[in-house]
Amino acid sequence: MEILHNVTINHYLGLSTVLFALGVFGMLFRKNAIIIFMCVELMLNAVNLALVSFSKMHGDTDGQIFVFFIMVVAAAEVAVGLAILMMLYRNRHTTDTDTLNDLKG
Amino acid sequence: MLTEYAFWFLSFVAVFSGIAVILSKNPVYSVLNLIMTFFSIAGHYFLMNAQFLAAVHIIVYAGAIMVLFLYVIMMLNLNNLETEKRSNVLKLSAVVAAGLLMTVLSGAVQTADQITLVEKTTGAAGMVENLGIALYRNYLLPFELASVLFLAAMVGAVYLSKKNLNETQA
Amino acid sequence: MTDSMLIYKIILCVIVFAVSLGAAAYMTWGERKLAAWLQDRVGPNRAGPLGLLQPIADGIKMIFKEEMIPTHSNRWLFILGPCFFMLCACMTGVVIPWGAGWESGGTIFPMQVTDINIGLLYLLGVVSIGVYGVMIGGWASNNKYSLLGALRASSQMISYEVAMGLALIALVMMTGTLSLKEIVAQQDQGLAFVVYQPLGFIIFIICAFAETNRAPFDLPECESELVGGYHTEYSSMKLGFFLFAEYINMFISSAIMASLYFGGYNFPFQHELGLDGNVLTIVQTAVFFGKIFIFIFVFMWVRWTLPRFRYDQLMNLGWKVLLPLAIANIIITGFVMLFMGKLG
Amino acid sequence: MMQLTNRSMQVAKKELTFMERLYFPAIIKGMIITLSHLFKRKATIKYPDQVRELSAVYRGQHVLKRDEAGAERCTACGLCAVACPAEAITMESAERKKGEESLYREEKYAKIYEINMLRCIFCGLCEEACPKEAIFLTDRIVPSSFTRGEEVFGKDKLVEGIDLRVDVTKRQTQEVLSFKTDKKHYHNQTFLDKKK
Repeated sequence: MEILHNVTINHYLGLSTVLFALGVFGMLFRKNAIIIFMCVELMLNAVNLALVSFSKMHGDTDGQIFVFFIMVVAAAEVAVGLAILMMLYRNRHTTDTDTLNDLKG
Repeated sequence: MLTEYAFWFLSFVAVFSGIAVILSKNPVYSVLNLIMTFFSIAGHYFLMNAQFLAAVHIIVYAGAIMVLFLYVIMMLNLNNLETEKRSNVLKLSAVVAAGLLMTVLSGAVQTADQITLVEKTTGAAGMVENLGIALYRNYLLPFELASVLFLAAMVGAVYLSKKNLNETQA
Repeated sequence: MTDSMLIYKIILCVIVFAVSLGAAAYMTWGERKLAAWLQDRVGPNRAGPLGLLQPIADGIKMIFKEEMIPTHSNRWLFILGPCFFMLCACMTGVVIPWGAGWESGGTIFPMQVTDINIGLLYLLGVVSIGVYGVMIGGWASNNKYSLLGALRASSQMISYEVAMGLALIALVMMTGTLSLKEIVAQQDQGLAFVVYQPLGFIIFIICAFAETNRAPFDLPECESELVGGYHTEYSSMKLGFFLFAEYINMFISSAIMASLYFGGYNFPFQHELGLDGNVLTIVQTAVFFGKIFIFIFVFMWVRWTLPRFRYDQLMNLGWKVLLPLAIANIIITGFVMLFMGKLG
Repeated sequence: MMQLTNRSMQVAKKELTFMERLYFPAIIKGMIITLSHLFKRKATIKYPDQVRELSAVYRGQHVLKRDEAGAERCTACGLCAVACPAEAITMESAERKKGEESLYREEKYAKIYEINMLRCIFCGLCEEACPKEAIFLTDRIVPSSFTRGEEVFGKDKLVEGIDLRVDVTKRQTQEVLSFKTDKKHYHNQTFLDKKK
């Protein structure tokens, strides 16, 4: 496969870094729980991208297997997390994280 | 050369739609932008010859997870809830924090060796057969545990989203 | 890839696109004609002989009808929805092998646009993102009925996709490949896979009905209960796109069923006929289209026979019947393969 | 409750057996039924090309007959209006002037004769009530229209044209026909016969 002649691993790591930082930024910047959730997904994908590029660099499958497991965890997390969000919205009629501070001392 | 252009194009799409996820007022636009990001990441997987992973990525992320997001947003009708009253200080601190993190990470990446991807690859790592062998020989236990995790998540999600638990139990 | 091959692929792409569109257009005619025949009527017979120009008349009507975009709709997404749905419908045709291949000047030109080694997963992926067209369209209309219809349609499509994927897994276990070309080639000698996978085929065809939103799973479009579902607010060619994409989906899923379970372009005793390579390819493609035609007929026949499901029945069938059956099918296939010694 | 027919059935919601819950036998049965209809004769009559044959006594749009010499037969007696169960017929009579003998057969005639086709039930009682053989129902279909007013048919639409006679001979028995054409009877003579 004569692919990616001049693209180095650093390019992918750079992209992964930017996406990860974007995810962190979104988590801090927004207060809608759903958007925050999406930013988590963005961060997970940034990591996935890094793992796949490592896998490509080493020429083995382990990195891609890890991506599978991350996908599994992400899917499970989304299922439960969105169910929690639904319940929250039903009870509080908001998904604003700033107002959900009942447990704060 | 073509693949290089493809890399840069996909990267720009990923980053810009990632920014749009955070900055759009309407959550539905956020979801659609996130889907765009996922598509471009899937494109990257294709470029790296991880075809199976790319397909699974689209099926799982774009086909299932983001649909769930869209469902929740549409069903809860969250479109017009967005009244961001977060103070500018907090917003600024978010920018600073994320910027610092990015600086640190990119600093770490900068110092790494420049390794061209093509050198060490056989190109077959992303093929279904190799992935299957690795998954079912070396990672069988985590695989089975993942299915248990899924089951637990499914039960949990169903239990949580029941409308009124007391009524259904009675 | 040589230049001639590249040009050939582009031409083949255009042909597949045109054939899908043409087939879809004439399926609207066929549907109306067949519906009429099943109800002892005559059907369209005014435009041209036997009403054969009816699709053209319909198309002209669709294009020239007044375009309505609701004031409070989300304009861009409203336009994006049907376009996306149509795009996804057209994207599936590229992995289907329409014939064995041409031999010209020593090179073989395959009758398949691309043979990616994850063909089946590609199909599932495209089908799963097709949901967005429906959801975006329904939501952007800013209409409760559209939204409800869109939620229904998309949850139906997602639910049945699961059972569909599991039904395919049993087939993939048997063939050991995800490439459609190889799956078809394996049926060259011997029996079609429907003989080995009858249960898988039944699950797959039921899921195909549900995925294409055809009766008896056409809840998203029911006029009586939900005022038309996700395309309530659509008019003119945008409505045409939604309806047209359904027919393209039907055509493609018929082609997929024919290739996966009924041997694709292969037919019995094809090598005993003593035909020349290229002639055989033509005959094979014709046979393949014959098989597709039969499946389309079944699609329409079922539509004009069976009543529509209730929504809870639909979900029950998908999750409580088809899903366990598909899993059981996988287990049975696994055991049979184990005892037949097919596993390495 | 008393049963008027013995066709009613007691509805019972039975628990389905396993075979019934599979639905496949029922589905296949239904599919075979629809398939069999594919080969049945089509019930459609392709209307403008192919006209359905009407029975001789089909009751369609009315006609006010003229006699052989072209005079209107109606004498505005009002029996048809009385007989009409739907009260669709109204008329206004007038006296025949001198010199109008070629137009009206009797001394009195209908100046206005209107049938409201929206009310008419095409029962044919007007035809039976008419003593002058003036009104008949024909096999013509009442044309549709866009307004209600157009559906009230006046004499312009009801009276047959002198050159465009409407054939109603099939609606009359042979005896009546021969009785009507027998000129020995005074009432069968037209004004031309009387002039002689």
